[in-house]
Amino acid sequence: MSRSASTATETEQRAADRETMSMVQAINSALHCTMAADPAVLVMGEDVGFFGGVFRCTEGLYEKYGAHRALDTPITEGGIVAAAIGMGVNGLRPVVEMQFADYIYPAIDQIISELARLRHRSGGEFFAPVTIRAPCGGGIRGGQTHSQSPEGIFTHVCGLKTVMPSNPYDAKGLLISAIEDDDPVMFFEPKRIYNGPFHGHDNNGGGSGSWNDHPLGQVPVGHYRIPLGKAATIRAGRQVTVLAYGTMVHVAAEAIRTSGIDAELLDLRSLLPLDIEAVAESVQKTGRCVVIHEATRTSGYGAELVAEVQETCFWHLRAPIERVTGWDTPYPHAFEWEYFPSQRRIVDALQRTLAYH
Amino acid sequence: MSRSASTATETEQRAADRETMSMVQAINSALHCTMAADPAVLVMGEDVGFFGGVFRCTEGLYEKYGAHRALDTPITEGGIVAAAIGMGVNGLRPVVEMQFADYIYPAIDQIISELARLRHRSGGEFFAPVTIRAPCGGGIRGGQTHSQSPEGIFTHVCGLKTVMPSNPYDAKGLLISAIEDDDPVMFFEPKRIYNGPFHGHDNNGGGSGSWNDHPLGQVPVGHYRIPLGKAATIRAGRQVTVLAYGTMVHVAAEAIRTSGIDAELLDLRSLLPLDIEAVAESVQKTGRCVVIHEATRTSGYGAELVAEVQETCFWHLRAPIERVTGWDTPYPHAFEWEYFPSQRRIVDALQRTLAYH
Amino acid sequence: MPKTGGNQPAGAHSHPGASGAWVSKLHVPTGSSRPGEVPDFSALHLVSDGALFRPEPDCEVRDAEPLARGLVRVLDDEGVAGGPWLPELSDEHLLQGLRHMVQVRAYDERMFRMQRQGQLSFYIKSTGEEAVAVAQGMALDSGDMLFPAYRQQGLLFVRGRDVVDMMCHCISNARDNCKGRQMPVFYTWKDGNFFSISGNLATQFSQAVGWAMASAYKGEDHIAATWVGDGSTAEADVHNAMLFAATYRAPVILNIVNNQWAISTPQSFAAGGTTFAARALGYNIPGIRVDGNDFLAVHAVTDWAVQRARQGFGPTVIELVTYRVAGHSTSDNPDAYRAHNESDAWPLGDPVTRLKDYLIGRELWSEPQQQALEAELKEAVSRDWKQALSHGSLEDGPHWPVATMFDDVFQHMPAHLLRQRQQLEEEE
Amino acid sequence: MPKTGGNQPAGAHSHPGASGAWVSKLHVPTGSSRPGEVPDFSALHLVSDGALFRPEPDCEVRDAEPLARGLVRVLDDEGVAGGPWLPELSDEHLLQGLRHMVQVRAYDERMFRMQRQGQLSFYIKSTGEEAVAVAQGMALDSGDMLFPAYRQQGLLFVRGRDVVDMMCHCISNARDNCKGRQMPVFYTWKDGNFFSISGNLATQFSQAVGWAMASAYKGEDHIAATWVGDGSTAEADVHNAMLFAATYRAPVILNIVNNQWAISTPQSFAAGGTTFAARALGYNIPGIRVDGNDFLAVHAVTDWAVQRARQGFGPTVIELVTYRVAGHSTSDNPDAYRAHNESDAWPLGDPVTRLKDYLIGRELWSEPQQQALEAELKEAVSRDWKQALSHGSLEDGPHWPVATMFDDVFQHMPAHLLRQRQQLEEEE
Ligand SMILES: Cc1ncc(C[n+]2csc(CCOP(=O)(O)OP(=O)(O)O)c2C)c(N)n1
Ligand SMILES: Cc1ncc(C[n+]2csc(CCOP(=O)(O)OP(=O)(O)O)c2C)c(N)n1
Ligand SMILES: [Mg+2]
Ligand SMILES: [Mg+2]
Repeated sequence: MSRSASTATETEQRAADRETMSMVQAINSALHCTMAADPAVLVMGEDVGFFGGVFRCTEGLYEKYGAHRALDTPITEGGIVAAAIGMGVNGLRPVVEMQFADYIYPAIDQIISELARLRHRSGGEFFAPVTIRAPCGGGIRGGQTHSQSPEGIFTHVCGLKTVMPSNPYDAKGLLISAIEDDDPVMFFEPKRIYNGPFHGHDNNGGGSGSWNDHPLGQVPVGHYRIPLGKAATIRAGRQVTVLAYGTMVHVAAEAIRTSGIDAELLDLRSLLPLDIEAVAESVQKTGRCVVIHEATRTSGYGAELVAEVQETCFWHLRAPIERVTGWDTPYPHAFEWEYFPSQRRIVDALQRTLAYH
Repeated sequence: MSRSASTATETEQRAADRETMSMVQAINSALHCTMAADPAVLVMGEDVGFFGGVFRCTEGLYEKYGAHRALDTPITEGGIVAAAIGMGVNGLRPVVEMQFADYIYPAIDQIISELARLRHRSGGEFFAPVTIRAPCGGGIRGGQTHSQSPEGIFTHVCGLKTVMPSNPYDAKGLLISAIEDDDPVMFFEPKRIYNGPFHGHDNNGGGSGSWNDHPLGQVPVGHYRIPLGKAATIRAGRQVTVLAYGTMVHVAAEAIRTSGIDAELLDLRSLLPLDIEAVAESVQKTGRCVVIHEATRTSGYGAELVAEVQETCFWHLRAPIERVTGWDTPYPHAFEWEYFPSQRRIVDALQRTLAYH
Repeated sequence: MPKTGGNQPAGAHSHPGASGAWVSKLHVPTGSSRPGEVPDFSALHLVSDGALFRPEPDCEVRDAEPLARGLVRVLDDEGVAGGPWLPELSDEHLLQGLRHMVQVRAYDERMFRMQRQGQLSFYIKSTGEEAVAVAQGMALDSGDMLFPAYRQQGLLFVRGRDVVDMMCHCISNARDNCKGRQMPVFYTWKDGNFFSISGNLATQFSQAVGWAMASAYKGEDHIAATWVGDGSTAEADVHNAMLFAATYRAPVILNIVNNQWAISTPQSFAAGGTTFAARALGYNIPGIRVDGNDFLAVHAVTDWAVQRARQGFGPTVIELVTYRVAGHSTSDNPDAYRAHNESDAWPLGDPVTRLKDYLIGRELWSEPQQQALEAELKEAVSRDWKQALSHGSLEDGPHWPVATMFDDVFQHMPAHLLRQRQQLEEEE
Repeated sequence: MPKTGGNQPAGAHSHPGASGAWVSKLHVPTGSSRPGEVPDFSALHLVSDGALFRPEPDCEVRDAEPLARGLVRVLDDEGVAGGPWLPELSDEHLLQGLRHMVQVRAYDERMFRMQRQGQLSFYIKSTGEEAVAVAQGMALDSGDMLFPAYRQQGLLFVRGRDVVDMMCHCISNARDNCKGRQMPVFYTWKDGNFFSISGNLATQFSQAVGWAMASAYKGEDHIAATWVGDGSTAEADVHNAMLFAATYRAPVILNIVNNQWAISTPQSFAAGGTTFAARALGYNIPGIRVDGNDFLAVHAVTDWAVQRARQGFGPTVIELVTYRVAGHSTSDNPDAYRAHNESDAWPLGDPVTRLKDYLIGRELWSEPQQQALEAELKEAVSRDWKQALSHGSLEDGPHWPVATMFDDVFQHMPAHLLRQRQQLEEEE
């Protein structure tokens, strides 16, 4: 996997000071950096304080910054986001952790009706720079309530930015951008790749790796940003454009590699704003497009991608755009790998797409 | 506006016994019919009991069926839906009114995590036949919190059916089907056409009518159903297919009429399940498609329609599918008519679509 | 002893249904009156028992407990002021309070009429409960942050908001600081530390607690105050607010304006058979129930809560017992769901009259002065209205440029909104 | 007198930050211990003052008020039973209770070990709090509906659920009645009137109230009972449940299992400085705080609430004070967030030991009998486990046919799911 020139616009820290980090460590590092730089940044959520988070993303913050800045909260997601909004209005930059993205729904009224609209409805007088982090996605035998990918819902809500990184390097740079952004950001973290890239279930020919061996597991120790709204080209190619984000970037990359198809793989990173220029440029070149996500299919973010692509690239398209997604069922405990979009399913879609001449 | 043969599958009451009804009256009539037939049916929500609902949809039920079956509730949408789920599990068929669709978000956890998934997660042992009615859409100077169209979100949630009628006849037949269905149904009622069809704001060449003058304002007095999942052809045409639902059906019909374009207009009525057969049949005939809704554009239900259409009709498409939607901003009080998709905007889209040869 | 199914409206008790098989045992609450009935407020327990003491503001919650079920009053039914809660307020302060209340009433009257004439799309009056916002606003410091519901317009008058600006907001004209985006009455005023009012009930309640937490986090002395209606207390946000406020001892005042009605629904559907102030006790927060039409009592109780919060002893819940004299908004006719003129039977009187009479009794004021004041403020409101209209009307404008609807969705406009804005501009 | 910022962990009080300018005045609660600290449960107020009386089940809420802040006990620290709550239970009933608790413990041990061996993806033990589900389950009728959280597996044993079926669910095999869809411990058992357990905390609490409302609506005598953890009480559903239960006097028992911890978070983050039972009073619901490790007291208090609900006097909130001896689940190690062996310092002992000692004291039981019982049930669980595995294992199956994942999304499969199912089948 290599990064294309399209990331050259990023305000990366070029210092040699890099360390191998997992996604968890990179996220943790982003929190340490921003909290060190600005006393207005605090983390809050269930078990994020003393314990350091059930996925360890907030480890060490309590020891370093105390109980007030690594703030354990009652278990009421709506209350947590509401409090964060009030704090944001009063000059702080709260970084909220939702323990699982599946538990974001009790907070959705505060997110949709309040957080997303505050700046607009107040004529620009008030805003709340809240970042909401949420581990998402399947592949950890979490069943239907520890595996969901609800990102699509938030992309339908104007006033929110929605981001999902696929690797430690991006995770840190995007999270710092999110925290320092004055707009609210929904920051989804695919938990399956917290501790290593994942290429799909073994039976489907994939497997897990370690971030140690991955170039994007080399992460600057200091402060850097990756702008929200810019896709990364994971692999240049000429036959077909693959649009993915989160864990599926890795599954797609491996599917492309093993299939020998010369696909161009874009990691969207930011779903809203979407880097439609990068997307359109690629599809106009390849003439074919496959869209991939773990979330349920109907009205998922993939639908928006299809709509945008067919609108901007209609005359270049040489085959229908395919969606490879989770099924329209809850995520089943026993059938996790039959649910999870596999390399096989991706390759099939690529081949169907290429079959048209 | 005339109904095509495609509605012949409907189990309509063919009796001559029809009355002129507004949408409000038709909905009210559906509630009267189902409550008379089955003591397990009750209505519940804010101001639905003694007062008969802020839009009068539950009028007369309190007088006829008492305070227990026309049940006023505390103002907590999450509590209302939760109680309805429990009631549904215990053999009742609650019909919940959300006072405005904008206020559905506090209930979203109970809807998404519970109501939609109960049958599946319990291996089919439990289910809750709850219908959730919600007045939606703009055009009544309601500003951002009395104008929203959140239907797209619910179509992304597996286990929910999502319906939006555009006229009294459909409203009654669909609502009876929804209440008698053992699956949960989100039933969105475009409030702008509660009391008469609406063709868009006057300044844009539209205007309001009365259901008295509309053929679909003639509604059977008794019990009949319209199946969920069937679209209605409002107007047959050959140049382009227009997909719409709710208020936009009327605006589109008028835009088509005044523009003289020979468009085929489908009223989807049910968004999930979607009548993809009817849609595909039409687009494969016309080769062009315009999708219309009031909701914000990005990741709205229109995206799903575009995705499905391009997938099923790719080789028939002679122009990019256009979306005519609300802007990606909150619904602004002063600029309601600049926000609301106008006839003008629809005609522009139709003409752009037809411009390709 | 509670009785199952007691307290039912006639005819509503038994549960018919086609089968006729079921007889419901459910309890469904009732209210003070329905059309044609004689209003009955006796269930409200409007007596001061147990509330005739004033603990120190740093007291333990249990020491204030009786205040949650009693009723703090200063002005008695005869208009005599006294008791432990009698606040020490200067004559000027009291006269200023009267003036604010009269001004709110004049403003409400005018705006209501303008709505009826089609100049506003919507309006909400605070008639009968003006003492709540005015006395509470006056007990707070200007650096304290206000998170109101939609019926505390009195706060804006206390804080000195330009009335023309308020009106310009209500008619969404070119001078509306909300840029035409909000329905009338959903004011925003950052410079006045007045938060943006939401159309979604109760969301501000828990946000206010977060604001107060941030104040404490920064080591500042500012407190937050927030308001919610009786019906709105049912929303989860109110629970979240109380829980967070208690957990972190946030310096916040949580006000519940119990004006007896939530549109057509009696407060009994939200109260669960006890007082709203009592809800606080289960969160270890003092709850004080106060005569909301008694300017002096409202001021005194708010002072107490301000001191408690400012000194670091945490939140207070105040239930303000008052009455919504007008309809819910311009969209409803209350005669459809409560006895005509139910307000005449309201036992706690009118807040303006009560303060006026008290001031007259103390010879600080007179009826002619009152009439002159009312005339003066009515006149002022008329002038302001004309001036507001000079900046544009709802129907005819001028408004903000249409394209500004795309501003402020984000801090910087992203490409997709730029494209949409351009499309709109091309359409025009 | 509350002290601002008191009670802070060392080093956490002052608020550094790069600027160094802010010193936080926020209060952040602490818990019974953190690693290396000496456990301290003194803040819990585990004394029976005020709870040594038993009002009639049809009493007014205020007459039961002291029970919300005291602690109902029957078995004292010496294991002697007495006081007004001493229930009249047959010897067989008590012995059966002991048996159920021992069985739950044996089951938990086995399943936990099997998880450690990779046979289950996840497991949650109820060690130390077995009396809650067992005594409460035994106080209810089989027609009463149960809406449990994930730590009341004891209810299934009381209701006679086939243990093999429970295990088959936990390993998602071909006999799992949830058809392989749910994580372990999220049981469903309609025939046993045991609702489908949700992974989303607290959602069942308000659903149970709806179920109870429907029971009353139909004029039936069945009641509902529901359980939630201390930490989960913070969720809005618990507020909604109390409000609806109070408003409509629903025949429901709302149980709060206060086992001191919510994963790593002490109950103090949810309690707001008072008891969970006290939360009920603000909704006009009686709240009773009971020694949750005292089988007799739990049974007695539940009996009381059953009578109250069954007779039409509405809901009761019961706070069961107990202790979560095990980690939260197989996913955490409690030594990371509380003192090692904190459970040894738990003042209310172990529920199995206490009931056993009481029965031995009454000469209904003996240590050898206890050992035999434990051996017997351990053996039975082993047999059941082998049998369960014979229906398939999580990793190797057999499972339900994969295509069944598309069933039950809707009652009848719509076309788009048929297409997706077909696509899956073609892939296979
Ligand atoms: C979340 C939400 N649900 C419902 C509504 C509709 N609504 C507006 S005002 C109102 C009644 C509120 O009554 P109350 O809280 O007593 O305040 P009051 O109007 O008496 O001041 C309702 C139900 C809303 N605005 N927001
Ligand atoms: C809505 C929601 N938020 C968060 C979680 C994650 N979670 C699972 S258990 C738990 C702690 C619950 O503690 P408590 O209610 O005290 O129950 P206990 O585990 O002690 O029995 C949390 C935070 C969840 N399952 N659902
Ligand atoms: Mg009210
Ligand atoms: Mg617990």
